[in-house]
Amino acid sequence: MTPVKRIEIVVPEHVLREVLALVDRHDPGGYTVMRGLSGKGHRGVQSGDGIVGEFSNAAILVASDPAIAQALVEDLRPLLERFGGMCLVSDAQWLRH
Amino acid sequence: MTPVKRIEIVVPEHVLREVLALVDRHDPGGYTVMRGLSGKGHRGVQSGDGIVGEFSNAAILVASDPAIAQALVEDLRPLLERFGGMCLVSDAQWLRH
Amino acid sequence: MTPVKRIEIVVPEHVLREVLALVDRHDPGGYTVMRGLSGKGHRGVQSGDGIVGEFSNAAILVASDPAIAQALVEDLRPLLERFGGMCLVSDAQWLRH
Amino acid sequence: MDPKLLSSLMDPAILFFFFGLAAGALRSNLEIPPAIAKFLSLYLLLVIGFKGGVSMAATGFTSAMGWALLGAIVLAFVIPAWSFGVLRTRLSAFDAAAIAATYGSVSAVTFITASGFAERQGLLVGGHMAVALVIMESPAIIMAVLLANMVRTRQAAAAGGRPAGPVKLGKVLHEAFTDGAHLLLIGSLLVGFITGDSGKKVLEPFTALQKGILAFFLLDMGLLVAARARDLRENRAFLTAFGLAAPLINAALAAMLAKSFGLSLRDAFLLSVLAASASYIVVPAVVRYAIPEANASLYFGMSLVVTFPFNIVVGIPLYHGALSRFWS
Amino acid sequence: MDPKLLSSLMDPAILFFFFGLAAGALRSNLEIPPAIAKFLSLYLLLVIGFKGGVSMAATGFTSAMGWALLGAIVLAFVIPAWSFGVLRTRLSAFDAAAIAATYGSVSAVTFITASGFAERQGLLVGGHMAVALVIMESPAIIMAVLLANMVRTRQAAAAGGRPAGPVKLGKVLHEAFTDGAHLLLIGSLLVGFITGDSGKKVLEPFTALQKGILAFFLLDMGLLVAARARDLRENRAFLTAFGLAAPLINAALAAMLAKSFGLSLRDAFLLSVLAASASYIVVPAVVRYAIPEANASLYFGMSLVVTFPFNIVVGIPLYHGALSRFWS
Amino acid sequence: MDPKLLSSLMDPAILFFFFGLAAGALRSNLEIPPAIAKFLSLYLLLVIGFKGGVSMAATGFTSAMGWALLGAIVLAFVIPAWSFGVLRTRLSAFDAAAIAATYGSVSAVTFITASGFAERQGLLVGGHMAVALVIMESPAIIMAVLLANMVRTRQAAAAGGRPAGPVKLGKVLHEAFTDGAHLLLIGSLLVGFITGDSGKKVLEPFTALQKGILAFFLLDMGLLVAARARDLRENRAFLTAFGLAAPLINAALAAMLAKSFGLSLRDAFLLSVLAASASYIVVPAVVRYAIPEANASLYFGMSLVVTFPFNIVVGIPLYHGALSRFWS
Ligand SMILES: Nc1ncnc2c1ncn2[C@@H]1O[C@H](COP(=O)(O)O)[C@@H](O)[C@H]1O
Ligand SMILES: Nc1ncnc2c1ncn2[C@@H]1O[C@H](COP(=O)(O)O)[C@@H](O)[C@H]1O
Ligand SMILES: Nc1ncnc2c1ncn2[C@@H]1O[C@H](COP(=O)(O)O)[C@@H](O)[C@H]1O
Ligand code: NA
Ligand code: NA
Ligand code: NA
Repeated sequence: MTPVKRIEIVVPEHVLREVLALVDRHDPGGYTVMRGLSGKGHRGVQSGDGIVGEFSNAAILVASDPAIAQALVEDLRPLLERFGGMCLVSDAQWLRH
Repeated sequence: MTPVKRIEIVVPEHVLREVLALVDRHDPGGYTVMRGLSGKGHRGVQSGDGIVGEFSNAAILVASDPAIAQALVEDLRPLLERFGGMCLVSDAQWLRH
Repeated sequence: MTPVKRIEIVVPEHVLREVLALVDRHDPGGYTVMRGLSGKGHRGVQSGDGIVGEFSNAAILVASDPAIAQALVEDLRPLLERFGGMCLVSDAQWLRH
Repeated sequence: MDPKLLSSLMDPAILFFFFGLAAGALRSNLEIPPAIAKFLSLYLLLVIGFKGGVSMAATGFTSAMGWALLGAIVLAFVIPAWSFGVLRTRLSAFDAAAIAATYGSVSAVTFITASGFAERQGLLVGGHMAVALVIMESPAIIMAVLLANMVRTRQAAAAGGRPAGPVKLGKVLHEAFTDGAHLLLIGSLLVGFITGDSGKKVLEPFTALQKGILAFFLLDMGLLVAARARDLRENRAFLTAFGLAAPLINAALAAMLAKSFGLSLRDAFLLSVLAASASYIVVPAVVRYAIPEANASLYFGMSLVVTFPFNIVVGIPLYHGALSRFWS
Repeated sequence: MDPKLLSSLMDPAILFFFFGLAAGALRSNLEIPPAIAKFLSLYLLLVIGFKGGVSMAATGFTSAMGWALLGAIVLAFVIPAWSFGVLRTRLSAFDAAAIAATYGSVSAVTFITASGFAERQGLLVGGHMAVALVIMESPAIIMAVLLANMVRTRQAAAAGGRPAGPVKLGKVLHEAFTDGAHLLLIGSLLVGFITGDSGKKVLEPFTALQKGILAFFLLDMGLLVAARARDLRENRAFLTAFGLAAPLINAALAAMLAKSFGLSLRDAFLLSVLAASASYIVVPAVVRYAIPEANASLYFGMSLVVTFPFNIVVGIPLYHGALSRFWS
Repeated sequence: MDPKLLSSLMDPAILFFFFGLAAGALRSNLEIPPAIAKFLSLYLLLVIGFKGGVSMAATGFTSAMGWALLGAIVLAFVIPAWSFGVLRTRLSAFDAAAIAATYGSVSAVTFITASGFAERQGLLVGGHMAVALVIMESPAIIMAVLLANMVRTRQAAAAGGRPAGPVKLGKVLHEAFTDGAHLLLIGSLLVGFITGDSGKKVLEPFTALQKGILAFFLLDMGLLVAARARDLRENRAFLTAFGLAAPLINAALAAMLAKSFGLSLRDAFLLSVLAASASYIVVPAVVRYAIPEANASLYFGMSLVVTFPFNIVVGIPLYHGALSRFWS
């Protein structure tokens, strides 16, 4: 078991493509994406029921080396500031690498 | 990065409205919801395949101030006792506030 | 609040049945499943858009006693090696038991 | 084999139900996405309500209808009452109340299947039977919740404390009447009634899909029944016996009532099917909330795994055959 | 009641919209799964585009069409311009730009509903109006983004810094033109145009579902409107006034233009409906990305909660009634 | 341009496929929700199986059919065998086995498209060709898994250890035969066969949607092909060459067999299309489980990105044109 950082990002679904491109640039080894989420934050309610999915969120889970995590998260900040969303970082153990 | 509590609640989907109302009352700043989950617990299997969604779960993720987390979680207990579900609390870092 | 291990498994959706059978054998008290996820890892992109769901992932969340977690995770390793996927373990507090 | 039963089994929708059962039993990975299953069920509710409304508009309200609806109301109270009495002997009060609600209420898909069967037998289904369907959906739920609240208060009194938050009746009534499936049926009935024949023509190509959608839906039901059959474990013999006897008894009750009220064969037949059917959509949706103490795999399972297939495959032709004798 | 309004209200699709509103207001758990709602909306876009293309192929291009399309282009620039001016007096520049884009663009479902209404009034809808629908979708978006960028630069200059990353116009044009809903409309128009009558026959049973699908979709719209009505809080009076006045003003503008361009009644009617309608699919999809500073509950909410129902229920028969006087 | 090719390209479904390709290439956010895509594909499988069963019931079993099915069986073994031999020269044994399975098996959507084309050319498609479709689905999978197990054992022996858990054949056979898509095809065939003409009438309005649903589905396929085209990187020239040559070779093999077995033009045509087509649903669904060592972007990608579009656009009219010469 290797110690890793567990990064959990929630953003409006329409910026998902952009966030994944950013994540990819840091090459953390992988990511997992959940779409069609609803939620509430500073920008109000995202009901997840938009007719063409306008107002839903997506969550991106990234397990990565702490050093990479640090850089990735710093890089993410402007996107979150512009489009909203949140990012949590915590510690975890990775089963195989 | 600010330290926060990461609260993860899993409940039968039909009590989601009630749980979100409860969460809202504590005003933790936001929440994220995943619907259509399946699972297993003390009340047996929730297959997520109900014809009108009868037996699926929803997960609610809340990142909040530790003090708020404490109160929220205590308040949640009776709902979990009545309708089933679970609640996990852990530590995390929040990227911007 | 009881300390537990929070196990988070991501695997190709078509091995979900097998993984749940394995989890069940260790009897951790329950699990929660999210389906239809996309992701990227050593085996490339899982786009989640397969015509019959060929290439999507599923995530399984298990909160369990640390001892059980240890055994469960060891048992899981061969499945992950054969079919790909990842497994994260972290600490959490369980609201009621 | 009885030709009526055979003709019923030769229906594509019924065969797709068997196919779904088989695929589920073989543990195939065949699966209808949940969003689709919900859509198919919303479609069926919309169409059954709409068609019922249209044909109500065409015929207006007659006294024969009044008798049929009165029969429906009587059954909606009698069935949960006797069921609770019987079930209470072996199960907890909460489980007994929940199951009684299930059997006291009705299954829209069983009703649709029976309507199709009736049409193939040359019986035109009157729109008021869709009204009967709506009427029979909720009384049993209300009764069950009242029973459960009573039990809760008594248990709390016995334990010397105050009841652990009895479910508020207002809240439950709200859940029962605004449940999506129930409301959609009522709404579509109204739309059909208001727009009548002109509305019917407008939606014709859409409503004509009903048989195909039903076939698809029953395929999914077959898969579901096979999957749930594995969950029904405790009290198996008793529950299976109840799940098979209740439809027969309730159909017989309905037939007797129908005879004494002077209903036509087709109304008597559909009333019997409604009485015999058990709810697996509306009731579980409300009861899981209103009686969370009850075990869902029991009330949902019996209704879905035992009674639904029995009615679809054996019950419908059987009730029709039996009634035909008494009505000719 | 006005017989035209009444006939409009008697349409099953409109009645299902009311039913959705009612179910939403009652806080029913009735819900169309999001995947289904998207599918229904894709279906409607595909069919409206396809039918438009087919009828374009049948008639070819005439000078009357040219005038109608010219009218569409003019309106697509005039409407966002005056709207921005008015909105700016009360709202932030970003909100004003976003709402102006919404009203400058169009609603495909309003268009479909109006086409159905026109047909019931004996007016055959020409395929070129589907082209007008496409044409009117994007200019307002582009204008709004240019405005927003201007504001950003000015704000940055005022703050003495460099603009906080103005949204690149190229990127926004890409988003606007490749937005799924917009592209599907264009693509289906082309397919319809290319395959013409033979394609029409091939897809007939599929496109015939349009009215039923529309009814289902409007049911969902009703639920959505009811849910969103709760979010519209700030500036309520002003925004509601704008959301009701704008369609009237824009329809009048369109009618005057149509008269002076010598358009036929049916073209004038549909042009007015397009002008009066506000976008709640394409524009929000682009603006949320291009003007993230704007409050989505305002631009999406006004268009969906105020203007859409107004047009569907009152506007369509009203515009038709008014125009009929001037065109006869 | 060849008029046959042109007529094929003028089909709305094919044009929607091109449109999907274009939208995908433009990186539009157009997207069919996965649940809908699955539903459309289930619908198509159900209808193709059902129609095949109905027409089998109408004609009964003839010796001509026997020859066509024999041809299908022979091809189902010959194609994966030669393919594996060729692919092994450049790829790992696991990849070669997986791709061989893909090309040895068949694509139901290609079959449906070809049936539509045949009908437009005045050739009625016999129901037994749907049986051929079913027959050709699995043998290649079984062969591939046996090959992969052989390789695993040999590798383990070479490494001096015991094989790292060879996949159990029984488990794989179960996966292959109970795969949802495969089973649905078989089940629908049976339902069609049992209910025959009466069943056909009942489901008519539903099955009539086939062309429209196919158009929608091909739109999604276009989007998918465009998205996946980006993933195919390694060995590009070789794989593309194989993906284009294999259908031509397999169609020619099928034609020769068909000629020597004395099949009719329409059976020969459809047998060629089946041989030329490669699986991207059933085979990947089983192989990802049975040969996890193989690279899915190769076997899925080639079949979807190269061979599927080739057959749909060029292959079908080409095979028909060529065969027509030899059969007249
Ligand atoms: N405190 C929070 N806890 C959990 N999720 C949050 C929180 N704040 C924001 N989110 C998620 O992030 C999305 C965008 O947040 P915002 O930009 O603040 O509106 C919300 O719709 C939620 O899904
Ligand atoms: N130990 C656990 N780990 C993860 N999820 C759980 C666990 N226990 C319960 N759950 C989730 O909570 C739901 C309700 O639990 P219960 O009320 O215990 O049946 C289950 O269906 C699971 O989705
Ligand atoms: N570092 C990572 N962080 C998050 N998810 C991952 C990571 N690596 C792999 N995954 C998930 O596990 C799936 C299978 O991984 P792999 O077998 O490495 O291709 C991927 O499609 C992702 O969903
Ligand atoms: Na009943
Ligand atoms: Na407008
Ligand atoms: Na083949």
